[in-house]
Amino acid sequence: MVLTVLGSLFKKPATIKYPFASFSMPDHFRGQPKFDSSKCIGCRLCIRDCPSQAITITKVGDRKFEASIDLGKCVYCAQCAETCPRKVIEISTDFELAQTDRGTLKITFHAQPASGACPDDSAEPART
Amino acid sequence: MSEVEHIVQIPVGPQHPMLKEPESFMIDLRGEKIDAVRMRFGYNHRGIEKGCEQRTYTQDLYLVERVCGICSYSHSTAFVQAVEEIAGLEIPPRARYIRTLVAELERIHSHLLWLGVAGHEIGFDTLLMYTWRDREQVMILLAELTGNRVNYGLNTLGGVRRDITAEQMPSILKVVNALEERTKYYIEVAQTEETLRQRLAGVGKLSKEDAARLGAVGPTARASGVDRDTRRDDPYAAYADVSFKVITDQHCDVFGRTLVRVGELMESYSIIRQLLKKIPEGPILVKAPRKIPEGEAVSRYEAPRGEDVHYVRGNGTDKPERVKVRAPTLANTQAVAKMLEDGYLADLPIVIAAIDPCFSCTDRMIGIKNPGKGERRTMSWEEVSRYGVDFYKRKGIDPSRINLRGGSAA
Amino acid sequence: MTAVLALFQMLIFPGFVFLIVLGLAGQFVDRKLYARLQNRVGPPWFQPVADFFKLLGKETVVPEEADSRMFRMAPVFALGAVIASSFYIPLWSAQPLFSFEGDLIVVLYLLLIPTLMYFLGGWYSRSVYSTLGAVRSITQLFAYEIPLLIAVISPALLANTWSISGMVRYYSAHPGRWLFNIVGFAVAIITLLGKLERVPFDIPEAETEIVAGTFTEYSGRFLAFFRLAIDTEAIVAASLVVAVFLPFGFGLAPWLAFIVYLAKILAILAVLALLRTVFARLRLDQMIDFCWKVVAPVAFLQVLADLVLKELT
Amino acid sequence: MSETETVRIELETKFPFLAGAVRVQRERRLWIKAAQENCPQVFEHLVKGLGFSNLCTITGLDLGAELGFIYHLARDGGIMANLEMRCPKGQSIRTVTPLFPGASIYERELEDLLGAKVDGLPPGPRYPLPDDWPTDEHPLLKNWKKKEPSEPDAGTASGAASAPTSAAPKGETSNE
Repeated sequence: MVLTVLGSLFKKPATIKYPFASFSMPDHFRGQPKFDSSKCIGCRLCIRDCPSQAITITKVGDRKFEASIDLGKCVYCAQCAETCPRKVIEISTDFELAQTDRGTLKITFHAQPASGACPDDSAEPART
Repeated sequence: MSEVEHIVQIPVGPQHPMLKEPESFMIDLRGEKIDAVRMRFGYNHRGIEKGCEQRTYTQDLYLVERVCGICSYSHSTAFVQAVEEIAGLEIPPRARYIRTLVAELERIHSHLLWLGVAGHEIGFDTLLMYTWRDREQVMILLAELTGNRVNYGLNTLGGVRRDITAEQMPSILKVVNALEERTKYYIEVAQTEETLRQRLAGVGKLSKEDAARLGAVGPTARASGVDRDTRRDDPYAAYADVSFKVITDQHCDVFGRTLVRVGELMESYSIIRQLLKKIPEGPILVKAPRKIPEGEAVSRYEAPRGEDVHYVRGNGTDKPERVKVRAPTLANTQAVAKMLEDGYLADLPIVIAAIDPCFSCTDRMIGIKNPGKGERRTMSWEEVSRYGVDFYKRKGIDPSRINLRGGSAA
Repeated sequence: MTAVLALFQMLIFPGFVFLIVLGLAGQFVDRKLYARLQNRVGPPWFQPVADFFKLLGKETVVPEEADSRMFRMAPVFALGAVIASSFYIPLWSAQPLFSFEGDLIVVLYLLLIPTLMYFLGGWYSRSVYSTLGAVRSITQLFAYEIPLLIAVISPALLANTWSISGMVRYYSAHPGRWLFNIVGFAVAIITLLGKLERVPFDIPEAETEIVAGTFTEYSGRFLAFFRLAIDTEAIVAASLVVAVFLPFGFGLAPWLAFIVYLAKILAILAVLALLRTVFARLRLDQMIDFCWKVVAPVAFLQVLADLVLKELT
Repeated sequence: MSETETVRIELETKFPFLAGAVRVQRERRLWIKAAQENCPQVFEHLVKGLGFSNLCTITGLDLGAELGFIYHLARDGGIMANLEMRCPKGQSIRTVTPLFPGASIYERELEDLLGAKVDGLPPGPRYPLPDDWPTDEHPLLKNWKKKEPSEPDAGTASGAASAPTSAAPKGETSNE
């Protein structure tokens, strides 16, 4: 034991200075869900299957839907992404989602104007 | 001297550095010796069984998984097995293999975690740091395979949600090989380190008869010589296809429990190698109906901590009629009182830790919050919060801007 | 003028302020080394200072049940006793601030006061954890104090003086003779672990059993001073061990002697950190058994050896 | 013949009243239905005569006018016998703690969550509900409704946390 312990003096530490050193999750990590309103057909299957009632879908116009996902409630199970028949919801690997305000955890993905032709939500989702 | 018995009563829990989860042990001490222990459980009740009745089977999968953080896969698999039995679903062989693989990976991470916690409880933090460092490999592997470090969300009715790709297999083997080396080292440490042995050997004795009588399960029972392992006795998933030894030990103490756990680690590595060699090609999922027919089933599962029993009763709708969860720790708590008899206060942490308690598994039922029952005054959550805010305001900091409640934001 | 100089020496250098700086630095060395031995990154260099000031800024709670006066006085007395004992220990020059024939005993007794203060502070906190921690620390005291006393006295027997500076002069005059006391040195290091309440002898503050033992009820600046007392005690006790068992390098030029002194202290701290890395916490009964059945007899052997040597030389 | 079948036949020959009441669901799973008055002797025979020496748990069911109790017994070799019995609400059942001292916690759970009455249970603290929980509230009963929480934001956590009273950092604990 003594030798191993002394040996680790010369090893690189296993820990990192986390918020200062960057850390990322593996590719298949289930992080924050992202919603692409241009594809949504409003079937609301995701709402039915969500175990924590984190999703709300509201109709904002003809065949236009926007979703708001409460990250404080979300359990990151990715069931919504699986249930969705149009693959509207995608799971990203983002995991640093902490906020000091509960309200900002609720993210609304606004519908893009039809002419916008901006399929992915490159615009920063609004935090309501 | 007077006849007065000098008994000191010390509360260990509901909040105590020894416990990672809230439970209460009231200890009567005579000097350093334990005179009596009164246990009170239930601080972690969250209404999961009731919640299950109010949700669909799909939603329940994720709720049941959250019965416990460490053996999450055990609960989810035990539940899904029971539901599949009611629905008469035969899951594809590849899915069975993947379930077994993840179950064994979970056992590895859980046992390594335990080894570290045991080290910490006896003030041997170096062991904690080393085992948890090694455990990190398996956590990252699990995140890669399933999508998360705990609460894997891998199971679904009729199979698993993610396949294991051919590229992932070598990385699994790499982790298994690396961890096998480390485990051999820990076995050596457990057997040669003098202070470690002194603190573990002869502590928390539980005879074979007591273990059987009090219904101990898992490594706790096996370390007392009770040869009981659901993986072998009542094989589920792909356990019938692999060969492994059921590790038992005759020490009947914490030292024996340590040996059983590190022994099981070695068995897990061998099981994983066999699984990777034998894993069949094919689909990973069969279509499951949303509505599960009437019927009932019991599913047994050997979680890292012991046997996990789930009872599910379906009523023909998409919501279960009744879900009952018996977590291994609940069965083992009865043995703890026996183990603590005549022990030292100093041994209390390690004895309790030795059953690898998981109290959130144990108390899954109803969550209500105790209105802060101070003896002199009662403070509601609002009052406490207001008191805290005022306190910091007096110091010139205004935390009231921090919105803890949601709703309207700044 | 001499009074001013003495005051400066007592309060600034090499007294109060210097020892506190050294104590905090020692805490950093200990923590960093402990972390690196465990393959961790460890704290940055200013962490002990930051912790100290953070504690100073925190609310200080005195339990209603506690004896307020004793509760407040304990940490101050502990710190005071530690600093006072340092005045009699030759740090890098053979001549300490004060010395007289018999100061060795005084230093040993002064170093006992912090432990006594842990006991009193814990006892008067009136919480079960504190009381238990207090009783444990006093029980443990009886186990390690005697071997430590014997181990420290044996070089004094050989040197035929009861003053630490006298011992330093004796061993400087007879270089190499300190090697005879190497067994006593080992005993002193082991008992030091008990005195500083570190793993494997951190029984009085065993976190997983009795929360923080004596210090459970302490908070804010009282806790800060208690922690400071422990840190400086580590330095002073290490200085004592260095002066008694490693008495070389005192005759060098002051700056060189100072560096040698720092190196020796660092070495002792490193050994203490290493020991706490590789051991598990013992149980109280095991600790007492070990101290009386193994450490104390070895210490007696050292005394016998020194007596025999004294006859021979 | 499989071991499970053997147990079934043995039970049916020993207890004529069990004829047709023993069901083999699959290999190693037995379901036995017994009337309340017959239950203790069947239970004892299973434990002492047939070696089902491990009581996994006791499941309580709310079946409307009756409460159902399932004793999950296991023995070496992996066979699990599930002994089901029913008892009208309000009547009491007998404890199994003489045979399984560890079963007290399962029976206390039945008392707290389903309002079952268990005779002969050794005294001890209640489990799992808090000490100040009203003794006539049994959350697992089907007609039990959670009381409206006094805090506005707790209502969103439908069901799972079914918290009737509130205080403490609640809602936020969201265990759904």
